[in-house]
Amino acid sequence: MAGTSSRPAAAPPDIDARLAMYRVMVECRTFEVRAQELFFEGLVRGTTHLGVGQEAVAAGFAAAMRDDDYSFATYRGHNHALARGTDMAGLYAELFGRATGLMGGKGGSMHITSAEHHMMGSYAIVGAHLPIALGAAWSAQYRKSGQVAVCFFGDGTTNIGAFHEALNMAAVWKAPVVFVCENNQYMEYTPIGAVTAVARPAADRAAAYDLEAIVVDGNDVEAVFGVAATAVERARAGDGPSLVEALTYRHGGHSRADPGKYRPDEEVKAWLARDPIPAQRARLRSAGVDAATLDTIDANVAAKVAAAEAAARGAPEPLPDVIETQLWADGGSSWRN
Amino acid sequence: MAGTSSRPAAAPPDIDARLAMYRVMVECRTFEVRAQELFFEGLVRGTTHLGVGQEAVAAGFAAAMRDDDYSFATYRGHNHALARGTDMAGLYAELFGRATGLMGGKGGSMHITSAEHHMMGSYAIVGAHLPIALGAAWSAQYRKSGQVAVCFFGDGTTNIGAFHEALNMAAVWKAPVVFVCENNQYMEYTPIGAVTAVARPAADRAAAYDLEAIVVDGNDVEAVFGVAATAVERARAGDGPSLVEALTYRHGGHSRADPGKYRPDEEVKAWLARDPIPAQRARLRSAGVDAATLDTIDANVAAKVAAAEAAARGAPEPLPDVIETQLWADGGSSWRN
Amino acid sequence: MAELTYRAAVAAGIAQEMRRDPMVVLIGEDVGAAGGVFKLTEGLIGEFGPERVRDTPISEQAIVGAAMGAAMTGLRPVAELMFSDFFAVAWDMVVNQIAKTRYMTDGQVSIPLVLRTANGAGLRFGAQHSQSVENWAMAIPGLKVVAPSTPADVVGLMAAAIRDPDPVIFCEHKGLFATKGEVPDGEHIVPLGKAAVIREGHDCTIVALAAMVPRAVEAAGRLSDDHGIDAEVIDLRTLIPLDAQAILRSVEKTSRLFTVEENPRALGWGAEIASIVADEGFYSLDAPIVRITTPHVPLPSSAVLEDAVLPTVERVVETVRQRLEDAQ
Amino acid sequence: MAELTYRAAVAAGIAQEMRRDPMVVLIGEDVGAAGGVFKLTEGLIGEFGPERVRDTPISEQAIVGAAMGAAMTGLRPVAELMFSDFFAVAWDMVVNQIAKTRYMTDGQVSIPLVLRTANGAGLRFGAQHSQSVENWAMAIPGLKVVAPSTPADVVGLMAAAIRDPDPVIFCEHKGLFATKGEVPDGEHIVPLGKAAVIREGHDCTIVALAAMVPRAVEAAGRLSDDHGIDAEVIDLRTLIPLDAQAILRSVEKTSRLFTVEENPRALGWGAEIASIVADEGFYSLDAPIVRITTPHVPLPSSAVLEDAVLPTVERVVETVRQRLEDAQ
Ligand SMILES: Cc1ncc(C[n+]2csc(CCOP(=O)(O)OP(=O)(O)O)c2C)c(N)n1
Ligand SMILES: Cc1ncc(C[n+]2csc(CCOP(=O)(O)OP(=O)(O)O)c2C)c(N)n1
Ligand SMILES: [Mg+2]
Ligand SMILES: [Mg+2]
Repeated sequence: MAGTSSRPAAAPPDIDARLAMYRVMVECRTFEVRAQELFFEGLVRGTTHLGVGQEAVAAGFAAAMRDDDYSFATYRGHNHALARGTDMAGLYAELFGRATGLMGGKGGSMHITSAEHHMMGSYAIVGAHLPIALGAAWSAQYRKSGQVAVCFFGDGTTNIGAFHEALNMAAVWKAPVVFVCENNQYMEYTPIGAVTAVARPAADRAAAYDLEAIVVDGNDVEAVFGVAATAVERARAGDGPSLVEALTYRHGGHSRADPGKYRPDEEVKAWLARDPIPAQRARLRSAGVDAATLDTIDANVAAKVAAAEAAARGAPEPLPDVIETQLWADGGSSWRN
Repeated sequence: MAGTSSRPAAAPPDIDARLAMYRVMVECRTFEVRAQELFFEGLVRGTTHLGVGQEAVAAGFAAAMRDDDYSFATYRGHNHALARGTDMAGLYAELFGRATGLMGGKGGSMHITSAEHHMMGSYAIVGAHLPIALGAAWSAQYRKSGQVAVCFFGDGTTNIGAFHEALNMAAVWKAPVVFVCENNQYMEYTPIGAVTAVARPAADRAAAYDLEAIVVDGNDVEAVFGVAATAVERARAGDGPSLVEALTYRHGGHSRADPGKYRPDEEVKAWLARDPIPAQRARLRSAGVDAATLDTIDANVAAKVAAAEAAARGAPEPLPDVIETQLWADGGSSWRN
Repeated sequence: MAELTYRAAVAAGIAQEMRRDPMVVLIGEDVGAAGGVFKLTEGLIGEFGPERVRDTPISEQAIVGAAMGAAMTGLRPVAELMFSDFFAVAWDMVVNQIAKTRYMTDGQVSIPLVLRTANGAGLRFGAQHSQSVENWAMAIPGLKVVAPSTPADVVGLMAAAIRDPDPVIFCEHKGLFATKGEVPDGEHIVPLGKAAVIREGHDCTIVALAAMVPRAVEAAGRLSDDHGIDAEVIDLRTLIPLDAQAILRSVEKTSRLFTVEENPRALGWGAEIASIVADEGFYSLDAPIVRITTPHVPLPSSAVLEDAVLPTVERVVETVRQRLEDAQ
Repeated sequence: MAELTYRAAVAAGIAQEMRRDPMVVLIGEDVGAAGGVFKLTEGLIGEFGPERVRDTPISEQAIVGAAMGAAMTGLRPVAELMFSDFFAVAWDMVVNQIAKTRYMTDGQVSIPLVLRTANGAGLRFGAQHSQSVENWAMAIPGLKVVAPSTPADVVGLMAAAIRDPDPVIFCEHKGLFATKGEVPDGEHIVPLGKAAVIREGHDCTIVALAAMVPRAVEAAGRLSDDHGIDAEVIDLRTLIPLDAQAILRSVEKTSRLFTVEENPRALGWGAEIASIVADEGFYSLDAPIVRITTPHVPLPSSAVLEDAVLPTVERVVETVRQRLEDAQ
């Protein structure tokens, strides 16, 4: 699927960039597949929402972003955090609820944040982060920093009010923000088509904000990169926001507890056959990359993930006295004298 | 301006219906112009939002509705209440805060309701009543009552989240509801174009809900009637919601305290020249109605308004003991024993 | 009597009322085909069909607003907010529209609806999916607020809530879903506004709600076993209407009041209880009123932190013991 | 010293901070070209230009959300909610996002912003435009809550709020806009979390906030003149941080506590005050704690009804007199 964009495509990525995107996808996949196992082992508590199958969106966008561009993600945010360079041991530790977790065990899987990497948070109320990302873009615009905010969300999110408000205000303000709908075809258990008035939940709403309808194959990391680069540069140039709909699929259920049985077998099978990682591997192979190079990447990633897991496993539980810290900027949480 | 609708137009109104619409407009105008005077006299307290200039929308729609169809309006709701037959003395009394007010002085100008006339309320939080009207339509659909809900709101309302949620859900549910945007060109003091990504705040959003873009001259009561009849019948037939954008203008400021000085003189002048009431009068005259007939209507209305005012002036203030009544359906407000 | 889980009691309570009254309908995200993300509405779409059990988009304002419009015009809607934290997204509909419209119209319209929601902590879901928000609703005139602690009360209070002619916020506690209890056979109704004295005692009164009720009961057992302190435990069951007399009566007997609240401290529901007793029950009191609450912070997600932040049986036991001792 | 209206003090307070720090920006509906629908921001767009004073669409979620995103990334936004009732429309942004994000991220991000709003009753605007919502915000961990009663405090607390590194809900009372008072020349700052003892007394303590402060002061005058009752009046000024010690100190002296609250009764801010004093100040108390509030109903619009529903000077005088007498 090509974007329907009429804007000139960005320059194609060179081979290093293509390998790097591959590596990011493998990192995400390896990290998350293992996280799911660790969930069943009882190490990951609460809930997790995996992006297995959707890695190309995270990898393609991250590759098109400047280091100081902002990412805003949902509870399904591990991929986006990792793609921006977030520390993997800290991420596992956060899923385990350990003291060395990215947020010291206070946030959990649904709220992964690495401000150091301009990964400005994972938001667990559907739609909330669209206005927030717009605000970061407004801030960049005001500060003339040249930064762009990229905001990832799901198809189901296109039906909530905050989506509408953020898109309109971003368009009016020509804010440097890229809204990326990862259309994985389902909200939780309900197919998006059953609850949405239009066929393309994001793209068919673009005109309502005087934006172009952009649809991209979200399982093709290079196609994503192309659309991302164009949208990010447009934003950086002061030409305003974009709304991108990336078609993709989650391999598993909505959250850790969901086997995803409501989905037709045929559909699942068809999408599994379009797994973005083997596809990119094949493309790199036909571009002349030898198998050993790719195998080395895979092995390096496996080692990195294993090391991260080990580090997190060895990390201590948080001490209860952190409970009353970091509510306020003074480090504490006192609300009265 | 014609609707861009491709559906067959409804049958044109007969002369009685056309006279009735004229009368409704004159009632609204006479009532409100006097209300403004009474405000300056100190009789009307709090705030009022007049629909002077916008009467054709209320009159045209009300004429196309069945007696048991539901109306939902905003704080700028006097016209819509009167057009459905709401008691005028009760309406004045409510503006004066009297015991005989439609809501006993508890609601005020912004919350005019006459459930008896299926005027289901005036809502003062922008956007809130769109989902509520959808709910009434859903109820009618479920009860198979054949009723339609008509929901009036302003141009500024198209930028709030509830608009988006209601439109999408109504379209998905094929609910018998007609959403009517009275585009009077301004939110409070800000021109709608300054804060909206598209030129036609409602119509340019219709496609986002798989609806047709319908624009009508909101100062032409017969054009409004035509569009209204088509949309209401479509809803009643089970073909789902419509979104109508009626172009109009308020003659005065946003609310009683606002002289509306932020509007260019030229613009005000041009719209005053397109006052819906003289226009309809002229059209009726050229359709062969003699001046005396119209003058009689005007005189009857003036007498009715004067009588309503007198009744309301003579009405008592509410007794403080009503404060603790009608919170609950048992008539009281007790929250503890 | 049948033994049901709290989880199954939710569907049973709704089904009981849907069988009785065809105007009762259910809407929400994934409530139909999926049977609810917590399996709270399982089986309902099968029995009552998709016209009465409707799946919605992720549009909480529209869900709650539509429920209001339907309630104004003859239906008895039950709308689900998947997590109570999401009330915030539809708060205008709840507090400005639903709560006020009957009053503003001087009784011209009634709004008989139930907003059900998965409330409370204990599942390590973190700050945006674990809140106890019954105190938010309690502060709003025009809302009734229910929070059952047992399967029988889930069924009985659900029936009362659906039959009630006014809007009811119905808090189903996530931490109790797996708990079991006897539910009377046949039609079961528990009236709104009646607290339950779960354990009689004369040394102090402990008032609790929802998931804090079993903790208070267990604490009372230990206080008695280990410290010879005989606590009376009251399950409030509904915050509005509030059974203030049940509390005042108990304090008259015990002269000591403790609350056990899951909500964060400032303006938790116990504050209102305390203020009522500090006025109307003042002369019964022998010693300070003590509130045992979650501290005034958001809920952390880590298991050890979440366990530490909520009032525990140990904290209740220790606080009551210590404060009674202090007052000697 | 210059005499300013409370209304003018709002713009003066914001202007003082905008001059000081170029990162301070203002957004909201009609705040720019129109100078605010209550004329609270008049002149600001002229002095600071449209990049720093931005008019928005009617999109409260986007306004508040954008303020949060901007605050996380270097700006010091001040966002206006035209009426405090509209907080409900953006409540998720306020309570789930702004209040919790710093904590959830263990301090990785700060959210220094001010959400200003026209709060309170007295203008016959009815149930959806007259609420006092400071108690809604007080219940949410992570929000600071300010409600000044004088022009000087408007300027000084606005400065403190804008400089504060955490989110502040700033309630400007509609009923006080026209009132006048002296404001110190030069930079004026009043720290958050310090209550003001406005009138010293030893017979009882009356705690009030915002528009209830002048009523409490007038009532104290009459209590003294007509009944020989010498009341101490405390203006809380901020609910969070709460100056609990100021209240406890006063009650230690007076042994009697009254609150005067504009919010509806159940879980009004006075409930928290009462619960603190009923615990920590219990042994200072001679008699019941009495809360004087709006009854637990929405606000009616008619002038006579609105006047009757809010705590009046007469009601304060009568209640205090009667309750002190009862306790003899
Ligand atoms: C306001 C709100 N409503 C409901 C939910 C519960 N919920 C969490 S994820 C989800 C589905 C979201 O679907 P989509 O936007 O497509 O994202 P995906 O999970 O598919 O990535 C729902 C309904 C929520 N978190 N917030
Ligand atoms: C949620 C919300 N935000 C802001 C307001 C304040 N307000 C009242 S009317 C209005 C303008 C509405 O404009 P529009 O929808 O065009 O209706 P009109 O007044 O022109 O009829 C605003 C901003 C409100 N009542 N509710
Ligand atoms: Mg999805
Ligand atoms: Mg308008």
